[in-house]
Amino acid sequence: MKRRLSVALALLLVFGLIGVAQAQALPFKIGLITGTVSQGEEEYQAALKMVARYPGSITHVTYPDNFMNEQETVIGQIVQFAMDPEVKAIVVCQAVPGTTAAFKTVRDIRPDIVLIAGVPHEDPAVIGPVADIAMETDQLRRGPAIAQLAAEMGAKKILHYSFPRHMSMELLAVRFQNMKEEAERLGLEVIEVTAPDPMGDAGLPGTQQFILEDIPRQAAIHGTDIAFFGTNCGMMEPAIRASLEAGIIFPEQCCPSPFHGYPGALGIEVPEEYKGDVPYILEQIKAKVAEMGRSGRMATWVAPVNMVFVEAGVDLAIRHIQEGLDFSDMAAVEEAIYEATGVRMSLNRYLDDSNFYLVLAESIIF
Amino acid sequence: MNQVKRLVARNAVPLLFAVVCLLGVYFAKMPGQFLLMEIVNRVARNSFLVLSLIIPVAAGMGLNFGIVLGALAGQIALILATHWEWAGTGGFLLTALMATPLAVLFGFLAGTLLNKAKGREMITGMVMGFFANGLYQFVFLFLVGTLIPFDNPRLRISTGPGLRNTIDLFRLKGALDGLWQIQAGLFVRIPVVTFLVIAALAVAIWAFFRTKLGQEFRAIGQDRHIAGVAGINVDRNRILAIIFSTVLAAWGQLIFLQNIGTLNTYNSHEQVGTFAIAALLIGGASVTKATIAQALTGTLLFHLLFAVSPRAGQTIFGSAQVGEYFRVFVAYGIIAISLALHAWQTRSAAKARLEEDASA
Amino acid sequence: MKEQLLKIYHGFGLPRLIIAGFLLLLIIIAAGTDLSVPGLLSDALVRIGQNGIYVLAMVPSIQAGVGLNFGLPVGVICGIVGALVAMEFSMLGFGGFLVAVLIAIPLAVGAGFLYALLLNRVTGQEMMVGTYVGFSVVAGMCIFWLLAPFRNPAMIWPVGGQGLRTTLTLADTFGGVLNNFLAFEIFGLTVPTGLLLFYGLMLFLVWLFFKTKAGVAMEVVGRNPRFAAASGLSLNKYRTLGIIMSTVLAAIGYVTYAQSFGFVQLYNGPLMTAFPAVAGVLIGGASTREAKVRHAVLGVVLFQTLLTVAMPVTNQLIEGNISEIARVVVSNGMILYALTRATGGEQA
Amino acid sequence: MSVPVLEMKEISKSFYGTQVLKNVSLTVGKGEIHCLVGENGAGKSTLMNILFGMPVIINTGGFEGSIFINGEQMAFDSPRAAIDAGIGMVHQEFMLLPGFSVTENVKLNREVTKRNLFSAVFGKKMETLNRRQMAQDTRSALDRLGMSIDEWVPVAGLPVGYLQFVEIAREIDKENLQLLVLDEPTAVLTESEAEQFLGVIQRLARSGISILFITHRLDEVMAVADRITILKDGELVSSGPREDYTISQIAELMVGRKIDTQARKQRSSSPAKQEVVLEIRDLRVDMPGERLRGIDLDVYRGEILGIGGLAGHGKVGLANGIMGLYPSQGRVLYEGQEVPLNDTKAALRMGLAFVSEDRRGVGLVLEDTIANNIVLTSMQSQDKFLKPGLLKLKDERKIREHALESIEKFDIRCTGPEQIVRRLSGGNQQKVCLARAFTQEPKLLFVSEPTRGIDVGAKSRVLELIVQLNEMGVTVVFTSSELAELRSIADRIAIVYEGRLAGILPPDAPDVQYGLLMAGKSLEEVGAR
Repeated sequence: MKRRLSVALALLLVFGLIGVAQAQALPFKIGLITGTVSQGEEEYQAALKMVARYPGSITHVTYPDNFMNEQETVIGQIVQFAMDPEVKAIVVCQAVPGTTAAFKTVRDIRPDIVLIAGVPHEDPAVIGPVADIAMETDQLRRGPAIAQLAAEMGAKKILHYSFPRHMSMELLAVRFQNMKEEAERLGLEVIEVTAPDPMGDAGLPGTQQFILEDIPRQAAIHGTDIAFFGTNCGMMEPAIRASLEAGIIFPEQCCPSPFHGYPGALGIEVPEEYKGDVPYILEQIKAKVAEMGRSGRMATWVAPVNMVFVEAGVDLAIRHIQEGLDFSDMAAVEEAIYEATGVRMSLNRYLDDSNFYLVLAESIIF
Repeated sequence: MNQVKRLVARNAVPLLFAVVCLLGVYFAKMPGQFLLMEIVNRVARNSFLVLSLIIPVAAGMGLNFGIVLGALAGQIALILATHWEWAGTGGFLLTALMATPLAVLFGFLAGTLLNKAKGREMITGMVMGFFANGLYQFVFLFLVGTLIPFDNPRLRISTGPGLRNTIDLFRLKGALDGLWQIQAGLFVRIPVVTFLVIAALAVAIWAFFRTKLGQEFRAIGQDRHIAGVAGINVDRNRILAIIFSTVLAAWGQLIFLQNIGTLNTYNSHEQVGTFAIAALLIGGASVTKATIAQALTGTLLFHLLFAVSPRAGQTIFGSAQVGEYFRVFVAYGIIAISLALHAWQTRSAAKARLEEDASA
Repeated sequence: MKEQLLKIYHGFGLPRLIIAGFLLLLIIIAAGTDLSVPGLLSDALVRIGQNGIYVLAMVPSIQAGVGLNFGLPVGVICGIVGALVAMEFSMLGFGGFLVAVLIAIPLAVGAGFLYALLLNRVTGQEMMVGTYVGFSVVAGMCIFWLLAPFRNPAMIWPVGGQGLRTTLTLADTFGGVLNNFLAFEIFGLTVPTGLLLFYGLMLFLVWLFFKTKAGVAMEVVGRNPRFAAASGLSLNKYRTLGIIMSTVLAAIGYVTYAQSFGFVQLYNGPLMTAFPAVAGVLIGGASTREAKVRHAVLGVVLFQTLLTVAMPVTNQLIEGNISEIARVVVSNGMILYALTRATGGEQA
Repeated sequence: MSVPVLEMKEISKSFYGTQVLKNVSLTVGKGEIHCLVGENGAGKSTLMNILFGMPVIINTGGFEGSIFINGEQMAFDSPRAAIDAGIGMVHQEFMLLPGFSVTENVKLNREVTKRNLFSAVFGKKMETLNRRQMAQDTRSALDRLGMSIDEWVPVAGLPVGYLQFVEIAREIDKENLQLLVLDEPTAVLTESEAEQFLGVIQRLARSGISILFITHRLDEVMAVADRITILKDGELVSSGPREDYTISQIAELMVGRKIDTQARKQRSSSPAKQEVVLEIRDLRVDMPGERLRGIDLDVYRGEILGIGGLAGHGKVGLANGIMGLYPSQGRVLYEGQEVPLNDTKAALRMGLAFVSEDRRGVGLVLEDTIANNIVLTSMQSQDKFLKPGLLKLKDERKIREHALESIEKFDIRCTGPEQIVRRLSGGNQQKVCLARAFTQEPKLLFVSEPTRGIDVGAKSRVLELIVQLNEMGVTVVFTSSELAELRSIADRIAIVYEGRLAGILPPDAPDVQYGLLMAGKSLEEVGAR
């Protein structure tokens, strides 16, 4: 475990260094669309970083917070990039519903534009063929990986929190399936818990309140050697808080990152000089977890994966255009991601012949 | 001069909106081609849905939150159409045909329910939406693949029962739009047939209100009790109004989705109600009065604002997300102010009429 | 005896009896599973105290004739600002809670006054306008959260170093101060005494208000504006007062909610606050024209208990994901059934 | 005699165990004007609802007895069925859609249509309206009534009197109309309108349409009825040709005690003639439809001053203006002190009180209890019924006591002070209004149209109450459309014509003088003192 942490920290130093790489202009433009900070700070800040790194060459816009209901605005925002003849690539992270439709339209009017999707919400079989390259955390391997990590951290049972709308997502459903199989092999019991859908009648507060109430309830029934895993971003802060308080195990978030949920749930203080400093954040989380006497019970990935997708997405596009990087060459893409972000991600294809890549990174246990 | 003034006063809401839109167009500095393309697309997609709201408003049932049910009917038909691999315009028409009896059934159920909750239609409509959504999920997440034999790997989740969350409608994409398109400039393609269909609906609604049944709807809309005393079957007509609206919404959703080309199995219907209603209100309609012209202007203005506001916000503030928040702030703020203006204007019109009476 | 029962029945209303019966059934089922019934009820008590003041905020606006206050987020945002100020200066425990409330109240009075200026111009369309004002204000405040001059490093974004985070924990400041105050356990049931007392205090204040001259005047304005005018009452004055009260209650309600929930949520957090409050008061038997304190209490108890109990019980009963669907279908079906039986409380 | 158009036999009906009609039978012959009279609550409306197949009857378990139309037994299960059988009804509350034009209202649900492509497939309901034919039919119906209004004008802006005629036009436009039911049609009409109206129904009767006429105005009954049926407490008291009755007999049969509405009420004291308590100078009130265009008037201490005049000439505007309910200008002095205009609160504080002509709209909070209605105004404007202390809590005990006292004093028939006012009859509602004004302990009371739409018994009682109040030292300004009523209790009667004072007459002045004043002649022309 110790070894793992030090490797991770070493990696992150590199990550931090590359983060301040020198600014340079490009001979073409890239359209970049992310959510606002209220959807997730990581993508937005990563995008700002890209804008600073390639001044004047990145057109950054955001999709609406209410993207589910304003799909037409999502489509409009993406398609508008194609109106600028200088734009040669479009990077979407997260690829919320509407991306496929937008990509199809762009293909129609500007076949020369490179289309890159990070974290697609739509079915991989639908968006996969439309995008030049798509990236997502490796849901297929994460299933077993989470089960293994949970076992390693001492869990006897895994609680899987989700709701029907999420379980209709192919990748999430398969991830759960794989998790169950691996857990069975390891002798762990998987308990499927259904939470209220945050898009439903109770709203996000209803879901969060349920998590806050249900974790102590489950701990009372099953004891504290149980691991929490939830599929919805909104669950993370209450889940981290409640897991810490109840003393149960928390192997990783839905979108693994030190920035996801931890700072908010723990009230991590980030002074001006440490902003965006991953090692500092990791240290602070570790200290806070230790302070609560829960060392070894909480974990996440060493790198903020959604930030990686944004930065890698932009760099992959540049390399493809300037150096003719072949998106279907998995090894080359893996290397390119490493060079762009300093994070070693292990890649996998979703289907044998597709450019739909699934990535996995190291975990860090606090 | 006076007439101009009155015309302005009567259309204050759309006019205010138009002014804001023009400012937006100025700040957004969008390529004209793109703007035109967005507007053509959005108006073609949405007009039919917005028009489907008019009949229940005239029948005094307010804004029909139940058009979500119509959208569901359309989607169910689309799912089946995709499964059976119907394609092209013929497939589209067949899909519309299949959606109709479903929408009639849903509309009948919704109308019956709303008749039992007179005066509480709004909250009942909302809860009804949640309820219907639950049933829809039940059918397509659990029954499909278990009780309902269904084995299509493109549509089903690989690990168990239930449909995938995105369905590619490539066989039906553009089934209506693509029939006859006029190329205007580099990117803009005007889907003539879609606009003809919308125009036909507008004419049909106009003609409908000149029929016996249309007159009955209008009478009920003014006063249920009086209409009932005149021998009009209020409850039956209210159900009919909802059925009409539901069927139109089902077709409207089909037109919308054949343009978009992908179906979000569990979400596409949710966006239907709110935006159609907002568009209608912006056109100058109220809960008790809505015309075809208002529906069409409203659709145009609403979508113009939503098309230009993201970039306009960004240009003004220089930050993507501040721009985005500002956009939402302005868009909804304008809707609120428009409604306020509308209410204020109805009041002052009433006052002006009284004054005329008094001085006459 | 029989007549008295009948009277209680009419006061309570059939819809509420149906929902209460359904709840009872759920609790009986829960007793047969691994779930701890007292535990469930404890959670329900917390939720009732947590949401009660929101639902109560509907009463003055309805009674003043403005209808359901869909502009609840206006008040909620004032509550958030109050909580943020207390957090910025790291004020702990009761002090923090009080400071948050004391800052929120004057803000809510101001915001409520402005909101009333708008609503008084749109008599008859208040609910529709309120909804959109809520949307708009929430978006406008998002800009404020991004640019607000808060400097506490526990509150600002960890990466960008500027602007407030979406979720802020109250664990280190005043989270749970009311819930834990004098809390005790009886037969496994944890009673959040402080929270319930505070909620009770708010109920009492509102109830008391409607016994005063001003309260009576507000009711008259709501019930018959023309009569009120003929009795020399200023309509706009009492409508404004009703809206301000509703906004202030929403602000206090938010601080109470946040200390119990343990987090402050910014950005789109306040957006959906109105729906559960509206559903609560309507389920309690109020209409858009008349709402009593008892409707608010009954509504929040039934609605929140249903939300609390239904999910875990169905989770126990049914394997897998179908439980959420079962819950949605059954509990919304119940509410729908209740709404279509217009007897009892709805009349008169 | 031929087969009667309508025969209702032994009709009984109860609502939730309360019997409201007992074995009532009624026969209406062809071309006959049949007057149905009775106090409020006597069962007239229920009887008509049964005849008209209203849902309220069907939903509460139907009724007993049988109905024959032209000798044929009928069972009406909906208004539609009644309409098809040739029955038309003009309701007390107007059944007109304000947003529709006159033609659309007249032709409501009987539109003339023509076939089109869709109607061939989807049936008759989809046929297009034949607007030209509809307008023609309406025109001829309006012409039969002597109405000149445009057939496409929207109903919303029309004066009340016209609405009544539009209703009748709608009924006579029905080709198969045999029986027209009129439910208190004259209650809202001015005297001249009512006169015109009576003329019209007589004309209709001569053309062969039978008329069933419900009214409170007994002089109208005597003027037009062929036969009279009197109901009391759900039972038939008497029925026969008009010649068999006198007004006082009918009234006696209705209320079961002898009253004389025309006789002057006994007054124990006479007012001090010369002391002016209220001085009105050049008062202009902008009340829509009842504008005052500058009036000068003095009110003497302790008198009952009647204000009369035709509808629309501004008599109602006087009280509304002084009490600040409508924008007004001019000068009003009360006991030498200026009454601030457009300030209701100030007027109330000075000791003025007002019983509005719009009982249900302005006079009462219908959804509130009797007790609250009685005390609300005093509580708000005079801080009465409040407990001492900063909070100004209302004093429930005092309120209840006072309400009980008022209920007894004003003879309000109710189940108790907690009863909701909406459930009271019109007369009792009016008594609540008076009780409220009385609670304010006013020195000067404006009463407008207190007897409109209430039954004879209650009417007389209300007038008595006003006299009683006056005798306790309250100066009363009493506005009414019914001259007889004014003459029965007022000391002087001021007639308003076109927003100005036409003249003041004593109550015993000859009818002809009143008639001339109301028609715009001056006092000199009238030849009065």
